[in-house]
Amino acid sequence: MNAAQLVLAGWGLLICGAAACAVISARRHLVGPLAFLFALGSSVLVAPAALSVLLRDRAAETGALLSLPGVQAALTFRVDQLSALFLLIAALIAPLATLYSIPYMLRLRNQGLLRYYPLFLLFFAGLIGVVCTADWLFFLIFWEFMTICSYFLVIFNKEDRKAARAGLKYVVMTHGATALMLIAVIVTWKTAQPHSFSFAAAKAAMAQLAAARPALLHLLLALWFLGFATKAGVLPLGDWLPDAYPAAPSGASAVFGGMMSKFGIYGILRIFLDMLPASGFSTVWGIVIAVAGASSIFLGTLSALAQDDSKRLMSFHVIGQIGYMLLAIGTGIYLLPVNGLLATLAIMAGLFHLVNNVCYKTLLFFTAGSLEYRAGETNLNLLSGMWTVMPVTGAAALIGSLSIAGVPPFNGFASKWMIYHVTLLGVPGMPLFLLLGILALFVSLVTLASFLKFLGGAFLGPTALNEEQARAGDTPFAMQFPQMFLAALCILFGLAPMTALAGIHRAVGAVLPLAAVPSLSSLVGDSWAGLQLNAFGQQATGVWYPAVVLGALAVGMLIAYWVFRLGAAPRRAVDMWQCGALVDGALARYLVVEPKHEPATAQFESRFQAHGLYSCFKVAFRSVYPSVPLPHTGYPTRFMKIFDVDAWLFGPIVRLGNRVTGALSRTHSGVPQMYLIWQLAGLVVVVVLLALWAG
Amino acid sequence: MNVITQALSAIPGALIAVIVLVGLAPLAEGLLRKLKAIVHSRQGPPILQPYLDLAKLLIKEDLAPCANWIWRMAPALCLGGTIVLALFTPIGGKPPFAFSGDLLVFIYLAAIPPIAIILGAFASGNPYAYVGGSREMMVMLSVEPVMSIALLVAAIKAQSLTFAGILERSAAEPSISMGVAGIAFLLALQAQVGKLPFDIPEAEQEIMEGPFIERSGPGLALFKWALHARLMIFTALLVSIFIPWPHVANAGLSLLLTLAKMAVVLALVGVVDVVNPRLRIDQSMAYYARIVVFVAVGALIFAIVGA
Amino acid sequence: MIISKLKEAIICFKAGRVTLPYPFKPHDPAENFRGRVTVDAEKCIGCAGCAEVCPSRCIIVTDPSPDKRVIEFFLERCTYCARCAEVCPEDAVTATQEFETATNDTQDMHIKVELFMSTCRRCGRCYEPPTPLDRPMETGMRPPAGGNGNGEG
Amino acid sequence: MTSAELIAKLKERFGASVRGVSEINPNKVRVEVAPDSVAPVCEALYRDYGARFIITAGIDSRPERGCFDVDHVFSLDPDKTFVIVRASVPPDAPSLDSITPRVPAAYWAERELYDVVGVKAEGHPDPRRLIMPDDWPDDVFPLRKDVKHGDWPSLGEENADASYPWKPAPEGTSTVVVGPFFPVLEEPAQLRLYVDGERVIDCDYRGFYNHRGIEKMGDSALTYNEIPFIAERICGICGFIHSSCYCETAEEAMGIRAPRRARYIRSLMLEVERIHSHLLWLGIAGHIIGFDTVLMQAWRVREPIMWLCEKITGNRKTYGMNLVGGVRRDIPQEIQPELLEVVDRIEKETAAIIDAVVGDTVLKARLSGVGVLPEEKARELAVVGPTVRGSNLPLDARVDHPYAAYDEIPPKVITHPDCDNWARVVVRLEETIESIRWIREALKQMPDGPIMASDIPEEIPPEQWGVFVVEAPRGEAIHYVVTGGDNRPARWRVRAPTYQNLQALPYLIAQETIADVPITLGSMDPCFSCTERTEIVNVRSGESKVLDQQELLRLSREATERMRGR
Repeated sequence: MNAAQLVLAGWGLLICGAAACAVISARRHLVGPLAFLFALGSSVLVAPAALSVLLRDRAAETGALLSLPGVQAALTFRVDQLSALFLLIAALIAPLATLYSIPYMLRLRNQGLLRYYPLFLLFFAGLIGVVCTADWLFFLIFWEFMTICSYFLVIFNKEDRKAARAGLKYVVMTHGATALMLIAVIVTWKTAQPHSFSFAAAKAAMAQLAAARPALLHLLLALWFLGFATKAGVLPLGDWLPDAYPAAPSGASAVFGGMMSKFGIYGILRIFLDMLPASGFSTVWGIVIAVAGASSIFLGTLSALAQDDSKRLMSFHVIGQIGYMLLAIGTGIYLLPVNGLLATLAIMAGLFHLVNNVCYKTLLFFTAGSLEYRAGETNLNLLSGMWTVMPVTGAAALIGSLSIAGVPPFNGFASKWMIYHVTLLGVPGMPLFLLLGILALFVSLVTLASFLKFLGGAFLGPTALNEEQARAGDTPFAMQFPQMFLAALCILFGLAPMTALAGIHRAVGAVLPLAAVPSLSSLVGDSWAGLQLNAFGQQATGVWYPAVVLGALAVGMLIAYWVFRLGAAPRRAVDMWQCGALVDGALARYLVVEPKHEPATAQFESRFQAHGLYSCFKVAFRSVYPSVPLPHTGYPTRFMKIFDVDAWLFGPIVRLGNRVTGALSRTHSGVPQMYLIWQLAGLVVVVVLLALWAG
Repeated sequence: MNVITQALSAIPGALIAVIVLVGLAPLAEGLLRKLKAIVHSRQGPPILQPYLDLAKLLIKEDLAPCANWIWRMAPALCLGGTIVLALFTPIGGKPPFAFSGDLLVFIYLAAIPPIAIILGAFASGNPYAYVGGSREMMVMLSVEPVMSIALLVAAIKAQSLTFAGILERSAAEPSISMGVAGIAFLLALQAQVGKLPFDIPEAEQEIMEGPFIERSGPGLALFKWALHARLMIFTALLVSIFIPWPHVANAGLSLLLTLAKMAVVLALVGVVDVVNPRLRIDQSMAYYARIVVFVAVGALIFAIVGA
Repeated sequence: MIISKLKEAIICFKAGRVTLPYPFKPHDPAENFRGRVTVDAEKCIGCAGCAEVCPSRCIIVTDPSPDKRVIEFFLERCTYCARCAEVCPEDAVTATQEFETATNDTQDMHIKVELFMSTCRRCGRCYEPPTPLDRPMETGMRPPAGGNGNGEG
Repeated sequence: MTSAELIAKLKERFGASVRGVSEINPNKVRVEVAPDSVAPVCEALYRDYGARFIITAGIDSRPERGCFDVDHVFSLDPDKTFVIVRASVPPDAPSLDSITPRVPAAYWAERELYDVVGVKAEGHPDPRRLIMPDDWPDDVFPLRKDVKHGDWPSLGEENADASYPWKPAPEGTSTVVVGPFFPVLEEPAQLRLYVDGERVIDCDYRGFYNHRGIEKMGDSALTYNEIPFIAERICGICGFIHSSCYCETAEEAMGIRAPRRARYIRSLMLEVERIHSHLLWLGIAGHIIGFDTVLMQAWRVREPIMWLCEKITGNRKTYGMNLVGGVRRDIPQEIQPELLEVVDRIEKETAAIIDAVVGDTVLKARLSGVGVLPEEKARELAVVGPTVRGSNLPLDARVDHPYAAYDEIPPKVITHPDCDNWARVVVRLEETIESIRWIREALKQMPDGPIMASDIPEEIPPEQWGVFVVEAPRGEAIHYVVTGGDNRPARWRVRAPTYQNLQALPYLIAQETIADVPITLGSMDPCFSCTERTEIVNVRSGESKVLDQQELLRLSREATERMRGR
C-alpha cells in the first residue's frame, strides 16, 4: 500500500466518519467522541503517509479512481512533497480541532450537532482532496466541496442573522472567485494538447502560452491569483473573512483561521511555482504577490488593532499573517529567474511562516473559543481578569500571542526573521522589497500591540468572580490539550527551526522550477541549534541561535530574581490603588455557561476597557479601518458610497441570494444537505456544459 | 565551532558587557541627575543616589494587588531581557553574543523589556496602568520604526545583518546615509530611553508613573534598573555603530573610548531632558512620523543609491 | 525654538547654584521673625492678656487657688501670629527666631508658668484690650474672678 | 446705571415683589424680594442688566426675625455695584426656587445652601450633597443657629456605608479615578474621568473632603479680631487676601475705614502676594507638564520676595498683618530700597522668563488650544481671575470694585484673547510685571500716618452688613459679613476664587485627553497636595497595616470624639 493509497484510506475514513456521525447525531454525548475517533484514525493513516513522502522525497500516486474520459479529467490521489506538507498540517489539526469541539459543542444545548460534526469531517475530507488531486477539474470540485462545508459551518448558529449574512457574503465571494478560476482552468484545458485537466498538461500549456500568448497567460494568472487570494483572505478580496470566521463555532473558526486560508497559499504555490516556469512572468507576478501581501499585512493588522471582539481581532490577523507569507513567496517568485538560492530561501521562509502560523493561529482561536466557553463572551471590553479562572488557557494565549508577534525565541520570530532577511538584503536592485520588508517589520509591532490588547483585555486586569464561579475552573482537558500541544509546537519550532525547515525544504524543492535545488545547509547552515544564513556570499549575513538566547534570558532572569530577593522584601497583598478612593467593587458577571449571550450591562467601575487602548494610534491610522465611519468630505455622499462595497455589491447579491434560497426552500424541505447536493450538482452541470461547449 | 564552546568562550565578554551596561547604568543616571540639578540651580543628590534608591527599594515591602504570575514575573523578565539585550550590544567592539544573533535579533529582543512592562501593567488591572501600558506601546510603535530603519541603513550598507559585518563596514569610512541615519537614531534615542519630552508612558504628574503605579519595593527596583540600563544600551549602540571613530585596536582602550563618547551623548540626552516639557502622546507620534518620513527614509534612500 | 531653549539655558546657568544643604546649613531668619514664643516667668504679671487675644486659643489660664495662677501655652496649636507678644504689657512673652519645632512629643511644645499672685495695688486690671474688638467672648477661657481652681480649661 | 436706577427698574418690572431696599452706599444695595420672585429677579439681573452672579449666602435669622434669609449676591461690574437679592423663607420646611436653571453659575452655591442651612433649592438640576460628608445625617444643617459650635450630631450607623452618588459612566467609557490623592491635586478632591481611551468624555467632581467649618467658627466662636488670623488660613498661598478682604468687609459693616497708610500697606502686600503666587503657579504649571526646570527657576526667582516678606511681616507666608481697622506692622522706610531692589530683580528675571517661554514652541504646543473656555461660556460660568481674563473678559476686582488703595492707583487689567491654557499662562506672567509696576507706584505715593483706625466703636450694632471682593492671584475672593451681637458676626460668608473656577472644570476638560487634565486643572488653580497611603505602625509590635476606608472612617470618628471630649 503506497502513501497515496494510505491517504485515500484516511480520506475514506473521514467520509465514513461523516456518515456515522450523521446517523448518531442525536446522541449528543457520543457523536463528538465518535467524530474525534474518526478524525484521529484518519490522521493516523494520513500523517505517516505524508511523512514518508517527505522523508523519502518522492511523490506517490494511486491509480485513477474516477475518470471522465469525455473531458479528459481523472481523479487520482497524488501526494507529492508539497501536498505532503499540507497533509501533515491537516492531519495535525483535524483531530485536535475535533477534540476541542467535543466540550465546546456540548455547551450549545439548543443546537443540533447534525449540522456540525458530519460537515466538519467532510470539510477535512475536502481539504485532503484539494491537496491530493492532480487534476484541475477535481481540484475545483474538492475546493467547492470544502467551501460549501465551511459555509454551512459559518451559518451554524441559525438564530444569528449576522452569521447568515456573513455566510452569504462568504459564499458569494468565494464562488465568484471559483468562477474566475474555472474560466482559467477551462482556458488552460483548451490550450493543452491534448485537452486535459491534469496538472502535467496544465504545466505544459502554460509553458506554451508563455511563449505564444503572454497577454493571455497574464490574464489567466490574474484569474488564478484572484481566485486563490480571495480564499486566502488577501485584502481587499478577503473582505468576507473577518465577518465569516468569527461567526462559526470556535472549533471551526480555529480550523478556518488556522488552516483553510493557507490552502489559498497552496494554490498560489501550485500555480506560480509548479506550473509557471521561471521567467519574466515570475518577475511581474512576484512583485504583484509581494505587494498584495504587504498591503494585506498593513491593512489586516491595523484593522485588527481596532477590533474589540477577540475572534474578529484574530480573523483580521489571519489576513495580516497571510500577507507575511505572500510577501515572502512573492519575493521568492520574483527572485526565481535571478537567484535560485535566495528564491528558495524566500519561499521556505514563507512556508515556514505558514507552518508556524497554523500552530499559533489555531491555538489563538482555541483560546478565544475557550473564553467564549467559560465566559460566554468574546468582547474584550466586557471580559477581564480571566487568567484567575483559566490559567492554562491564559498561558496558551500568552505563548500564542508572543509567537504571532514574533517575540524571540518563539516560532513566529524564526520565520519572520527569515522573511526580513530575504526582503531587506536579498533584492539589492529592487528597493521595493526593502520597503515592504520595513513595513512588515513595523506591522509586526502592531501585531504585538493588538495581542497585548487581547491579553490585557481578556486575561489580565481586575477579576470579578465570586468564589463559586472561580471554582468552576479552567476549561475541560479536551479543550486544554489541543492548546498545550500547539503551544509546545510553537516552542519547538521556535527553538529548533530546523525541525520544520528540513521538511519544508523538501516540499519546496519538489515544486521549484529550478535546475538544481540548493541544499538545506547551503541555505540556513547545518546546525540543528539554529539558523545561519549563508545565501548572500561567503560570510554569514545573519545568525539566530534561539537556544543560546533562551539560555541567556533564563540566566538573566535568574540574576534579576536574585536581585529581587536580595533585600528579602516582605510581600503583602493589597487592593488596587485608586487614588485613595474606594471604587465600587466589580459586579460578578462571568461564567455564563448558557449558550445565549447575556447582555452584559453591569461593568466594573474601575475597569479600563480594551477599546481605549492605543486610541491615539488608532486615530492616526483611522483612515485604514473598516470599522470607523468614513470621514466627511466635500464630495457628495453618492460618491462616498462607492467605498461602501457592502451596500452596492454584497447587499444586492445577498438579497438576491436570499430570494433564490427562499425560492429553493419553498420547493425543498430546507434540509441543509439538500443544498449541498444541489450546489455540487449545479457545479458539475456547469462544468460539463462548459466542457461540451469548449470541446 | 560548536555553539556551546562559543557560548562558553563568550562568557568573559558577557560579564564585562553586563557590568558596564547594566551595572554602571545607575551611575550614569546619577550623573544625569547631577546635570539636571546644575540646570535647576540646586545642589542635587549624590552621584551614587540611584544605587541607594535601588537598595532602598529592594528592602521595601512588595505590595501585590493581584496574584497573577505574569505580575510577579514581569520585573524579572524586564531586567532579564535587558541583561540579554546587553549581551547583544556592541561597546566599541563586537558584542559578546554576536555569534548567536544579529541586528534583527537585537531589534526584537529590545521589545522584550517593554512587553514585560506592558504585561505587568495590564496584570495589575489599574486603569492608570492600562493608560500607561497603552502609551508605552504607542511610544514603541512610533520610535521602533525610526530606530529600526536607522539600524537597517547600517545593515544595507554592510550587506549583512550580523554585528561583525556592520561594525566592520561602518568603521571603514563615514557616509552620508550613515550620518543621516545616526541623526535619526539620536532623535529616536530620547523616546527610546524614556526621557523628556517623551517620558509619556510614565508621566508621574498625569498618570502617576503609569505602568508602575502598582509597583513597589523590589519589583519597582528591577524596572527602574532596567530603564537605567536601557539608557546605556541604546547609547552604546548609537556610539558603536554610528560614531565608531577613531578606531582603536586595543579592546580595553576601545571600551574606554566608547564610554567617553557615550558620556557625551548622554549629556546631550540629559540637556534635552531638562529643557523640555512633556509632549502629549499624539504630538510625540506626529513628531516621530515626521522623522520617519524625512530623516530615516532619507537615509534609506541615500543607502539605496549608495551614498 | 532653539533660541528660546538657549535663553532658558542662559537663565539657568546664570543663576548658579542657589540651594543650601539645608539641615547642615540653615538659613537665618529675619530679625523680626515670628518664631516659637517663649515666656519669661520673671516678667509675667499674670494679666492673661495673651490668652484673651490668642486666635487659636492655645493659651490657657487657670487659677487653682486664689493666690496662684497657672498660664499654660499649648504651642502645638500655635499659629505663630505673635499677638500674645504684641499685647503683653511687660514684654514677658516674646517671639523667638526658632522655627524648627518638629518633635515626637507634644510635651516639648508646652510651656507652663505658675505665678503667685498678690492683689494689684493699682486698679486690679493690668490688661486693657487694645480695641473693643479684642474682648474675649468665650466663657471658661479665663476662670471667673476669684475662681477656686477647679477650672480645667 | 446707578443702583437707584436699577432698583427703580426692578420695582417697575416686579412691582410689589420688591419689598424693601437696604443700602450701605450707592454701590452696595440689598433688595428684599418675595420668595417666589427670586428666580425671575435673578434672571433679570443676569440676563438683562449684565449682572454677574457671585455667591449665595444662607442666613439663619430665626432668632431675630423667625425666618431664613437667602442672599444671592450679584455684581454689576461696569457700575462698580453690588446687588444682593434677599428672600426670607419661612422656617418650617424651607425651600426656594432654584436659580441655577436660569443663572448657571449658582450651581454649587445652591447645593451648598441646602447642605449648610437646609434651604432647599427647588428645581436644582443636580441636588446632590456638595459639602457635607456622605454619612452626614439628613436633618442636621451646621450653619443653623441651633447647632452650637462644637456640637456634633450622632452619625448613625445607618449612614455609615453611604457613598457619593456618582454620575453613571456613559456607555462605552472607562472610569479613571483622579483623587482624593493625586500628585497634582491641590486638595483632597476626587475627580472621576469617564474616558474613552485617552479622551475624556465626561467627568464628575466631589470635593470638600477637607471642610473645616471656618464659617461656623466665625459666627459662633471667634471674635472680630480673631477672625483675620483664621481667615488667613483659608488658603496657604493667598492668605493675606482673605484676611484683608475680611477686614475690609468687617470695617465696612462697622462703619469704619482703615487709615490710608494701612490701606497702602495692605495693597502692597496683596501685590507682593500676587507676584509670588504667580511665580509659584508658573513653577507648578511647569512641573505638571514635566518641565521641572521651570519649577526650579520660577521658585528661585520667587525666593527673594519671600525673604523680604519675612523681613516685613515676620513670616514668609501667613503674614498675620491684618486686624480690623488697620495693620499690625508698618513698612519702615529703611526696607523700601531693598523692596525696590528685590522687585527690580524679579522684574528683570520674570521678563527674561517671559522672553524665553513665549518663544518655546514645545511648551506652546503643549498649552495652546487646550482647555478652551470661550468668552460667553466664561461669563455664563462666572469664572474669575486669570481664568476669565484669559478668556478675554476684563474682569478685575481691583478696578471693578476698588478696595484698599486701588482707588488711588488703578492697575492695568491684563487680558488675552486665546481663551486656552496658554492664554492663562501669559496673563499671569504679564500680571506679575504689572504688579511690580504697581508696587513701585505705590511706594512713591505712600502717605504717612497711623496704621490703625482710632474710631472703632465701643459696641458693634447687629444686623449691619458689608460685602467686598478682593482680587486674589487666582481671582476674586469674596467676603460677606453680617454683624451680630456678642463681638462676633452673625454670618460670615467666604467664597474663594477656586470655588467658582472649579465649576468650569467639566466643561474645560471634556473632549481633552487625560494628559491635559492636570494642566487644565492647574491652569486655573495652583495649590497642589500630595500624600501617601495612610499607614499606621504599631511601634511596640512592629506590625504595620494599611487602613481601608472603613477603618479610616472609624479612626477619624474616634479622633473627633476625643477632640470633642476635650
